[in-house]
Amino acid sequence: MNASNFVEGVDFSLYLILAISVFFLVGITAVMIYFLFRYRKKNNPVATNISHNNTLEIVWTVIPAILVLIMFWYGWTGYRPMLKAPEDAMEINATGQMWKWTFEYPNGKVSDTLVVPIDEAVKLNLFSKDVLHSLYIPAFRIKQDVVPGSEKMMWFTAQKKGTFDILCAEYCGQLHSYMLSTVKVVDRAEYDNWLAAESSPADEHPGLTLMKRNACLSCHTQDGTRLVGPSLKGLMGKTETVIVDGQEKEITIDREYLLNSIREPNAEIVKGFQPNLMPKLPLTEEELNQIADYIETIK
Amino acid sequence: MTAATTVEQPNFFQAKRGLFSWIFTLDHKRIGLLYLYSVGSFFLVGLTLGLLMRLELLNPGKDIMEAQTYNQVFTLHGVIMIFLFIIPSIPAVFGNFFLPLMIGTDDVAFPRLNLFSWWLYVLGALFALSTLVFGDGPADTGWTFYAPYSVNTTTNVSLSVMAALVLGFSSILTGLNFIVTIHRLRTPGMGFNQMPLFAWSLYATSWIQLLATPVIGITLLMIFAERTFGVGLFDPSIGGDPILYQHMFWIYSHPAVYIMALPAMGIVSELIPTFAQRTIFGYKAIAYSSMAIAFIGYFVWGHHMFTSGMSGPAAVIFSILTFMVAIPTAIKVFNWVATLYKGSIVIEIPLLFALAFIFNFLIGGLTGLVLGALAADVHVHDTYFVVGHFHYVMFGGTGFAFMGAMHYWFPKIWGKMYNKLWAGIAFAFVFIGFNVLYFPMFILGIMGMPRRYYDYLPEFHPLNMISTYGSWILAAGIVIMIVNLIVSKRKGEKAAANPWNGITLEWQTSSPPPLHNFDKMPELPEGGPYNYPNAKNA
Amino acid sequence: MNHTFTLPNSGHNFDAKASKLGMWLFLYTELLLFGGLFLVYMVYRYLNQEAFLEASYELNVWMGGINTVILLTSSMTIAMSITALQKGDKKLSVTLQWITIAAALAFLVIKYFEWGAKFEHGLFPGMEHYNSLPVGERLYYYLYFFMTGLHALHVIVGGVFIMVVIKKVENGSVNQKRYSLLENSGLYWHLVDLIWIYLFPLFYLIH
Amino acid sequence: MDNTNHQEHISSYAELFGTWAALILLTFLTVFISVFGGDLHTLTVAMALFIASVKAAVVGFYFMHLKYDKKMYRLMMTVVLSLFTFFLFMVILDYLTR
Ligand code: HEA
Ligand code: HEA
Ligand code: HEC
Ligand code: CUA
Ligand SMILES: [Cu+2]
Repeated sequence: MNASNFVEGVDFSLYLILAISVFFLVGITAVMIYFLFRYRKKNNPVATNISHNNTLEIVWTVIPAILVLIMFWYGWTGYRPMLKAPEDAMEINATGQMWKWTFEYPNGKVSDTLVVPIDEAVKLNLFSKDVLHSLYIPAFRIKQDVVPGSEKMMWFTAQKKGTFDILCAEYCGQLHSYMLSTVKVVDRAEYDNWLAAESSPADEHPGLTLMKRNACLSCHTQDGTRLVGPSLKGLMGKTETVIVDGQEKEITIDREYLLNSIREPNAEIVKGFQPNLMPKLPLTEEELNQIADYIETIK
Repeated sequence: MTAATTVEQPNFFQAKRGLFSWIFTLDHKRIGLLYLYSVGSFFLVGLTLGLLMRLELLNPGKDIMEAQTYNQVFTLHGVIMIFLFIIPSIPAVFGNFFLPLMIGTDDVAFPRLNLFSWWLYVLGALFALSTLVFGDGPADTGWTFYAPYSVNTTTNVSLSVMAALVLGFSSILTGLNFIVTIHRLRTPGMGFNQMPLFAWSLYATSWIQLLATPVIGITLLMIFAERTFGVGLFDPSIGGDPILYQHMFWIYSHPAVYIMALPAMGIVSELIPTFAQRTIFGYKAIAYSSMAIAFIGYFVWGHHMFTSGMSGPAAVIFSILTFMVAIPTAIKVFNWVATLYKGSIVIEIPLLFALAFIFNFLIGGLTGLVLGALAADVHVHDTYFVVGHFHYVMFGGTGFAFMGAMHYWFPKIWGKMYNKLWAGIAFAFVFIGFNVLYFPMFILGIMGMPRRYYDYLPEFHPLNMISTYGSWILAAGIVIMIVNLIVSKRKGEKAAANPWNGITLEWQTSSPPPLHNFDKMPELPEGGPYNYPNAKNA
Repeated sequence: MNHTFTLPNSGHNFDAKASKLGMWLFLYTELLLFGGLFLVYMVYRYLNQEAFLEASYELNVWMGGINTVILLTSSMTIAMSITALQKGDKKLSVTLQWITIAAALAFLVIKYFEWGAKFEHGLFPGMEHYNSLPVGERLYYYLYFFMTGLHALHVIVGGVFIMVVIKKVENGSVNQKRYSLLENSGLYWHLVDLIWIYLFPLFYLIH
Repeated sequence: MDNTNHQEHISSYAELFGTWAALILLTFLTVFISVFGGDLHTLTVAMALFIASVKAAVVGFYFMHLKYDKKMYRLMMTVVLSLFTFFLFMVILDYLTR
């Protein structure tokens, strides 16, 4: 069984064209090499001027023309079904933002990985929070750019159980190659269980949940390693240099500073890091405080 | 100087001396060489960056540079290769040097404008280089500068797009100059259908340069404005549409790939009849197919956007038209091969490059067909399959034609012959290294490895290793070739005026040519531009 | 140098037909340069029809109309100055060229007042009022400033070009027998006019 | 080559003036239609563009001499304009059918 309903159409057009290509490549190369030796100066001291041959010209115009029309046709028939999702497809919102995918299910459940039931049409509504991304599932042979400011969609029916890679295929900045996730194909019962399960375990700090949901952790680590953003380890009470309106300033990190740097990321830039990178997120005061509470606990 | 040379005209090297006699020269041959040196230097820089990228990709994870550096390196690599190397390469170097010679005149129509184009090229190059030293360094957007990332990033995108803009104008002016030259300055008796095929290919190319380049000019200006004013036309927050940027970008950049390919095809159309010592097969088919490629090439840009959410009808039209471009290209290939038939073939290095061009370009072109098919493109778009495709057509095609032309016209330009043994060794290394380097990329692409990836999943490791090894073989070949050419230029044997028994007009003058190209009226061959008198007539 | 032989088809000869062809080719690139902007305009107008209509009320049809008349007139005077030179009337030719330049200035002055008014209303991209407008209207104003700005730049270039030609006509290097440069400046000037012919209805006459 | 301009056709002052008059007339017409033409919606856009194109053709043929120049110039202009029209057509097609 193929991994998705599109594998057949895509692979057929791909391998059909490759086969025709190999035929022409081998054929032409062989003829070329044969002529090269057969008509070497040694074997054929006097050349013949043959200026043209209209029959041949027509033959090698018409045959490729027919072949490319065939190629076009299978390309199109493999592609056409991708354009429109079936009416009854279940819908999931997929959001791309710098270096993280987020999937939101109709019941409100939010997840970093995509979990879908087997043999059911799934439609992903695609949104971007910042720049272009492209959601690519090689095993399913599908790819769709995610464009800020407009809603795109893609759909598929998974036909094989298992876990497959999700990659970002449109260049989106520094950590483009780390914008990975997975899609897990399970049967309906398992899917229902998973969907019903509480999204954040009770023992997880609500601040951490919020941070996961807002992709903070794709730029900030909790263990001191540096990504594009400074690590959040031991932030409270640390002294560091920030740049405000082009001026360097020594500060000691306190709660007020923490809240401000999430509210207005560009107001004070930590020295050595890029401005304009960290998104300004629509968080409520309560959520902000929960996040700050959690950051204070990262020692 | 011996007594014999005093009756001869001084050649164009001897006519004047000193730095200023070069950088302010109005002589098309010197301007061609100025381009050769500047384009060649950037080619080396671009190649070195390519080599560094391959080193980084040798193993997963970090090898020699950070992710951000890698992004800047592939952008710079792309920008240099496209705007500073391949677009000016054949037209500006060999077109400038040989177009007037081949149509039997002493210069291009507007010599001053020609010099100005070169200066614009230098200015553009300086802009591109200055991104290295200012602010956050070179752009990290990819050579496509897609909005909105190119508007948000803090790296030097503004300078880079200005560089591309200035280089674009340089390219426009070269094209303009060539069109007028071809219309007005052909030697008496040479109609369009007696022109060498290289001139035809330049004519087709020039029209693309002229009509497509302004579109990218204005597009990049919009990006520049958007970065400068902080708001702009592609910004989704004011209702702008990033997809529109892509349309505008590719309206230029697809035709641009034929700016790269057509002159290379022109070179091949010269090399094959010369070394087969017989007339080209299907002169008119080859000449007019250049125009057809140039024309249809304007209408296919959408094939770069099949996954951007383009509408079904638009995708269908773009896909069909994309396939249509393949037909005139196929016609050319078949006519080249037919030209070998019943020739009297002398196997020399330039011919090997021409045949390698056909082989590589076939692979590149045929994989282009895969990309043009809608369903297949959805899977391999923005993967290493595309990277493989365009290196095969650009490096394997145009790059090889460039190197072939370099060897073919080497004796004409410098009056010396290159060392044939070393040239052969270099060719072998380059050809093998090239294929080892790029062939694995097709497989990687089909497996699903996206391009512009600093790091990759473990299953892609073995093929990436092979690819990197290939880049070392290729590098060795390039180094041997460059050393051989430089040494031969200094110490090579003196070459005859017409070492290949060529028939086009540039072979009728001395090597190197005199300042005014011809000391007597050049004579057109009887019965067609490639009608070799020694060959039987069929 | 003992150089005796010259080709009849030399690139260093004066060739009136070559310079005219060259000028036309240049005009094509200019057309496509603006063409790119017209393309953007088309798409955004299609996506924001109401907003473009709304925003266009801010423009003054009369000012635009007067400017159209001015440009058309200047196009006529530059064309007439070629006729004058062809007939050998150097003085008339120069006078007509000065009139063209005067028209260019008048056009720019009116443009200046128009732009000035928009500035005062805070409609320039990035200004506070601009930022508070609905999205489509912002696109409209952005395009308005971009396109008329680029056009105004061409008016200036064209004016300078004609000024150079005046000098050359006066010192005789452009004359009844060799007037390519004047002809080319005329072609350029007509192009400036051509573009305005489209800008005017697209920005001022939306209804 | 061609060391002087020998032009076969010199436009007369009267012809140029007549051209100007026609252009001015068309300008008034287009303003009139848009300001007083009432609610014609897309029709006004089409009218305005049609009139603009007529004006452009008049400028091209008479002021820019296309009418009297070699056929080549008209041919080139046609190619350039059709190319540009195709650009517009394909882009708007993508948006119209999305
Ligand atoms: C020299 C440059 C050059 C040339 C000549 C071509 C030639 C072609 N290209 Fe390529 N292309 C690029 C440079 C070039 N390309 C670049 C740089 C990119 C990537 C840009 C980026 O994203 O960064 C790209 C990307 C690209 C894409 C987008 C891929 C993607 O991003 O998803 C597509 C899709 O259709 C494509 C198609 C083609 C086709 C059909 C041809 C055709 O013209 C090829 C025609 C040739 C042949 C077909 C071979 C000869 C024919 C025969 C021997 C006869 C037998 C043939 C038949 C049966 C028909 N190219
Ligand atoms: C003509 C065009 C051209 C050429 C010739 C090349 C040549 C090479 N390119 Fe190319 N490449 C592009 C055009 C080109 N490239 C473009 C347009 C892109 C897209 C960029 C983007 O995505 O925006 C790209 C992207 C690209 C990628 C994909 C990056 C990514 O998506 O992550 C890779 C990866 O391997 C690569 C590798 C190489 C290599 C190894 C070479 C090799 O050929 C290099 C081999 C090296 C040598 C032959 C060096 C020998 C010389 C020396 C050692 C010099 C000695 C020094 C002195 C004498 C001073 N290139
Ligand atoms: C796209 C990358 C990115 C994302 C996503 C991101 N940040 Fe940041 N963040 C940065 C960068 C870069 C900096 C340093 C520059 C600056 O100060 O703005 C930073 C700085 C900070 C600081 C100040 C750290 C210090 O050392 O002073 C805090 C606190 C912070 N971010 C919290 C968050 C929170 C909470 C979230 C999620 C809601 C988040 N970030 C999401 C990139 C990001
Ligand atoms: Cu997201 Cu690449
Ligand atoms: Cu293309």
